[in-house]
Amino acid sequence: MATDAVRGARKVGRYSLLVFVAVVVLFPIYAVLLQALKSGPDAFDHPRSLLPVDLTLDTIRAAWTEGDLGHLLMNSLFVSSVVTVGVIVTSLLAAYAFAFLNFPLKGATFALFLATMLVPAEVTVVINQRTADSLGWMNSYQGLIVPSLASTFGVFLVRQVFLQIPKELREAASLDGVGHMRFLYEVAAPLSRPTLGALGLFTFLGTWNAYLWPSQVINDDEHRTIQIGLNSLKTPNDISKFNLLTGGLVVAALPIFIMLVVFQRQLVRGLTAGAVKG
Amino acid sequence: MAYGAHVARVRLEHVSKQFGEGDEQVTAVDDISLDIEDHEFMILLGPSGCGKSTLLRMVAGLEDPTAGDVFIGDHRVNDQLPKLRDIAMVFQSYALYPHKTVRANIEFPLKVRGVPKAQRAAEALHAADVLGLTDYMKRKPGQLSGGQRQRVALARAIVRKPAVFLMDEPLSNLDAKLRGDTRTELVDLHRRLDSTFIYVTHDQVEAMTMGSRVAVMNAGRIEQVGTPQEVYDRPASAFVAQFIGTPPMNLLPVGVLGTDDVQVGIRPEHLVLSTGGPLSGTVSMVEHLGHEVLLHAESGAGRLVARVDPASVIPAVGQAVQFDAAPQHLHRFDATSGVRVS
Amino acid sequence: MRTTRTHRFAALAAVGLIAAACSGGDDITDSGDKPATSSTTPGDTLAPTTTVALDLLPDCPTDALETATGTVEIEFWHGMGSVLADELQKLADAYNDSQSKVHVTLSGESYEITIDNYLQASQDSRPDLVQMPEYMVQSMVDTESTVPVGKCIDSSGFDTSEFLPTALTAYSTQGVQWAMPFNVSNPVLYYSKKAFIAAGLDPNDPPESLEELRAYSQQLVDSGAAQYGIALDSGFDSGGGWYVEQWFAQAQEYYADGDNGRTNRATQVLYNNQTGVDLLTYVQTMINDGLAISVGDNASGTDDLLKIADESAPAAMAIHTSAALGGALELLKSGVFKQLGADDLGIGRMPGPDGNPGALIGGASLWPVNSGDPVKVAATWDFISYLVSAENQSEWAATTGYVPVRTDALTVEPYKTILDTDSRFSVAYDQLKASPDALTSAGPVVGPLRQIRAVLATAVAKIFGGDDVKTALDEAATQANNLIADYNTSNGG
Amino acid sequence: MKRKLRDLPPALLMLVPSLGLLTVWVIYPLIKAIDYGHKKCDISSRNCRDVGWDRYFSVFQSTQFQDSLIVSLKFTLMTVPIGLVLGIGLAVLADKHLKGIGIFRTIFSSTVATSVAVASLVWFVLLQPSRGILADMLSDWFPVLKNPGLLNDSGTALPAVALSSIWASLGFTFIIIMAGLQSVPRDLYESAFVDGAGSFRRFTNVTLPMLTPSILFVSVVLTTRALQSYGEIDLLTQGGPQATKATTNIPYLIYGNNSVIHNDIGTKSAAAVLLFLLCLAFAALQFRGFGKRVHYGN
Repeated sequence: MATDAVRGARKVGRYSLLVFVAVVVLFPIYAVLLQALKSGPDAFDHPRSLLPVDLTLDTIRAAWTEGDLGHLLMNSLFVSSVVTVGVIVTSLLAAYAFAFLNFPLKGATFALFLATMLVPAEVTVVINQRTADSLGWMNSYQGLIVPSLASTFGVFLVRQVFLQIPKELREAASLDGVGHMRFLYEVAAPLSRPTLGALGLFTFLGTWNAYLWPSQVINDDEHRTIQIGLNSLKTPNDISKFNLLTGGLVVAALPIFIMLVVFQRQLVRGLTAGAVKG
Repeated sequence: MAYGAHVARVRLEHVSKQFGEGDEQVTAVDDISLDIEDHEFMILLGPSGCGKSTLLRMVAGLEDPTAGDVFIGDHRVNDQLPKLRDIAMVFQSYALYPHKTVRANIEFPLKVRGVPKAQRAAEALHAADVLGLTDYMKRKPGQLSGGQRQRVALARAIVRKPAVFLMDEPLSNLDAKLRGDTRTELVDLHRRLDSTFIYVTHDQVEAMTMGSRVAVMNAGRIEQVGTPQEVYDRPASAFVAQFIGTPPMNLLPVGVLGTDDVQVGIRPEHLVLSTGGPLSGTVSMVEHLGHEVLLHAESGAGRLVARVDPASVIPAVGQAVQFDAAPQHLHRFDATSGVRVS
Repeated sequence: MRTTRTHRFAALAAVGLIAAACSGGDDITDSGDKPATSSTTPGDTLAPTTTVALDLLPDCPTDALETATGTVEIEFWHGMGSVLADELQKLADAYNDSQSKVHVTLSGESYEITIDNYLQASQDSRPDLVQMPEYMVQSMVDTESTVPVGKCIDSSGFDTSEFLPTALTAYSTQGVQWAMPFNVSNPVLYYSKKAFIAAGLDPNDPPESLEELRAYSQQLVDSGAAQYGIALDSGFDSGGGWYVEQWFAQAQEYYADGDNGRTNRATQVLYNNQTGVDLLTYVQTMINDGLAISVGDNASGTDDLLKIADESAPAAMAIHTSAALGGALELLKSGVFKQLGADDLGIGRMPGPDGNPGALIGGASLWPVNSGDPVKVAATWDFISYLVSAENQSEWAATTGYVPVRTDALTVEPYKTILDTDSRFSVAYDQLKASPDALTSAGPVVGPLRQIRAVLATAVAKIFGGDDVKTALDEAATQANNLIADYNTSNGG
Repeated sequence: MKRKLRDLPPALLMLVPSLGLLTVWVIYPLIKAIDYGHKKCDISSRNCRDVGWDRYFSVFQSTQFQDSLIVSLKFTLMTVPIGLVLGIGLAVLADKHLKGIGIFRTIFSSTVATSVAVASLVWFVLLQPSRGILADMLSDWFPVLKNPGLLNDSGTALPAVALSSIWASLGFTFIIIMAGLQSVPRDLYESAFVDGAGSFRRFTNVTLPMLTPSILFVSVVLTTRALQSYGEIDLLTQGGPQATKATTNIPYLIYGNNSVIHNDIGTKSAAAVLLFLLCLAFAALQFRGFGKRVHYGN
């Protein structure tokens, strides 16, 4: 066994390594945050100072008004929330059918579901834009929301949890005359609450971060989401706004960072749910 | 069928159940006919995989018979949904809703049926009272012991006052002591309730102590139906003879003590030490059980087990012994079919 | 079962990858059928001059607005971002407030997304008015989805006499005025007066010819006033594509056949001729001699300008669109760059072959969409004519750095004052005004011009990197001609 | 049989929302894209003519597709293994009972909160050659940061995008591997320790095998992301530097603003379908390669 001195040295070594790695990982975020908290001549000192002095909210404030970030955030919040609720509902329903019901071609249908997970958005976006167009959904919340309401991943995840609910529970309920919908909302859904929370968070993040589809279906200021709106702060024709981008980045990332800290456990569960049960 | 209308006779007519298709088809229940009288405590007894649970589940409506008819009362219920069959079922795993309290679990069947809140609370309380659960109403199943959970499952079943109780090995998850106590409670419960019980088990002690009748099943068929005493005294087949009784009946090879087409069986308590008896062997093991002694002997007719009085002279291991049995205690079975011949 | 299938997939994929590695590389645009015209040599296939039958094009009933009851709602998709979008919105708001017959709603995205959305949309869901950059002329014509502005001009008797001829010509082909120029820009020379002074050059006399540009650069570098003379980029919307078109215009040469596609549909690009080779050889030499620095594709759009303000390795000059002038001055005024103030920025005309003046217009134009509703078309025209009024062009040019499309805008406030106080704003206008009224100065009209620029940008980037000029240009030309042939086969050419 | 049919109506009702949405927004467009793959259309993608199914082969064999395929493969090879190794390294580093380890875990997982857009623009702000923070700080040691800039140099552009991508995925990888580590039963380590295995042997003989489900999952997700990456390319390099098209991967060949097939829905669709097949093949290879070695906890 190691002596105390050796163990102490090891501990110091490990902490230094941890701190070093943490600094490296955090550096981009720190640097951008610092940049966003400076304005005017201070922002582009040469050589660039990494000390947090002369901080001001001017840049963030300017980005907020210039980029209409409040509006963009509300759009993202609204769309992500609706999609999250929708995905939970559709996933619950489909997962129930796959886990508790028997019907012809069940295996094939499930395989079809899984196969859609592999179709890259690159294949579907052009045609989907057409579909949205013919439905009159360009520049609308429907266009942003509806195509995302079904999640194969969600169906898969919830089904996994449902499969772990003892069959006897469903049988006992059916002897009592509990219908499928009632069993779903009174027994199956409450029993899968941790997974549903995780799925919700996962979906929320995914929708919040979506880039390709929103950029294709939205063409107006009214419905634009924050991810797409950020790009307008990096517009090539307007050199004067270089630093606004950093302010926009901070505003766009902040809500998610807060969510990460608050819901860390659910997030971890959501992300790992797919891994552990493969 | 209306709630609480008790016409509790259960009749199975030529019921069969096959699982799977083609080459993988397995017959779980093979052409079974059985009459269960009103307020009877019928035990379906058999080794695991004999089809007894499948049979029970067909009565419940959880499985559809491949052939044959199931009657509850005077109604053919083959196409009736479980909830309309006026039955309640207790599962081996209890199937309690883990996220609901004991009270909510017990009330749930009534809630589903739209029983008014006050009435439902009163009846749940009554059922809980019957099973001694009143102190645990606010707990969730996870906070209860196995025995308590089992009683919650029972309470949830009786609260509905069903015509027929179906129980699928409800005691198998309990320890030995608790199992004994609960057996008595169940018999008591059966006496108090105006319901028919159908009880599936592989434990012959449960069958012998609780059932008004026992149906012994083997490989999808019923070998014998009768009172526990009948089944023990006059087993209808070599299988029943060996399945019931501990230690099991000695089955002598064909020809020994009988003719070429008959196999003879003797229960250990009927095998008596008798110098010059027709069955001779060497003592291989002596089990002292307190109130009795089991004597194992290797003989030309295979291993024999005899139950002897501890007060008598016990032969030592290695000693040569002879056994005999009274003619009225010999059970004869057809050598090929195993069916009782006398 | 599943594993077997998996195996088969994997095997298939492996075969595919091996096949890929072995196969020869054709051009992806050849992947359909081989166009019949791809083998002809450039310049040989000039078809006789054609004009489009105006009668067959949609009409522009500008008086229909009189019959409208209530407010006519029209939708305008534009490609302006940030401050430009704000300014456009201001103009639209003023329009909406000024009258009650028409109400216009704006939707803005980048040009690229606006184009994609417009092309993909069905005619019903297209807006009533769309703003399209100059490289989209032929494509827009081929969508057959718009009302030619020329018809509106005729029908309403709109006076275009004050308009810059080059601005109008840029958006007309085969005798049809398709669109109304709105935001006109062209490339100008941005330079650091400080560096010029430090190098002993006259800060008010920027280079005008390519020879001068080289000489100035030499002096800037030699004197140590700047690390490089000029920052060049190979972006497809700038140094890699658009500027080459500019240089061809300055050299008074056609960039594509069919008189730059304006008399006839273009079938070939001509930029791999001697003029092209000479131009790009010049550029390559500048880079090789350390007089110019390539900032690459300029993906951020401002890399070249930022190079002027760079502390450690600055370039003294850059060629950039005049549209960025307003923003650049604003940035410098904010004091972000301690070593370069707003007054230190000089603007000169784009240096070109022989110092010829003249420039192609860039920016974008307004296309009224044929919605089938005369009232909407008339309302759209009303809004267009508002946007190109002298007052509004003056306002627009003053805040953005774009060039007014009409001469009388110069005499109207606020642009008038700006010109009086800051001559830098007039450079782009002056060089446009000085352009000869010839089809060479109108720029190429080719269906896939956007892709052709991208192809050329690749070649220019290779040339910047030291590749053989002629080979690179020939390769690009072949690919561009493929694109044109392919496009023409699919689009009624 | 009867029971199967009895469940059919409720099953249909419950599947209709998901199945309907997937049909309209995934399956239909997939079929439509496959169909477009053998067509040539006008500028509005409306009037099309058939050019034959061998278009798929000619697209696959074209220089541009091959080049972008190589970029995609390179990008995958850069991001996936490095991302995995870093993720495992961070997880092992943080899987110790030390005071304050929670803070480090939060830091290591923090990049999961960044979207593709945010992460890419963060790196844009860092790497812009004239004004970028990193470019400003480190150009004395790495001149390429300034001239022509990490994102503008043919040699470094793809690695630079990969760097941004690896950084953005690090939080995700860390979380999954960390969770995998924590689900390894402690008695396995103890028995290995008792058996005299040193820390390296414990890592290779206990940790890694028990991590295989997590590693498989992460590698599938990272590979899919790498093969389908579009946003980071669009925001950082737009497929450039143009001279070599060093970052024009397949998605960018299809969707990039200055792609030669930008307005050609037929060729685009053909390329997109080929990308789909590539993703399928990769997923199959990964499941095959890993499949037998994966230890599932249950």
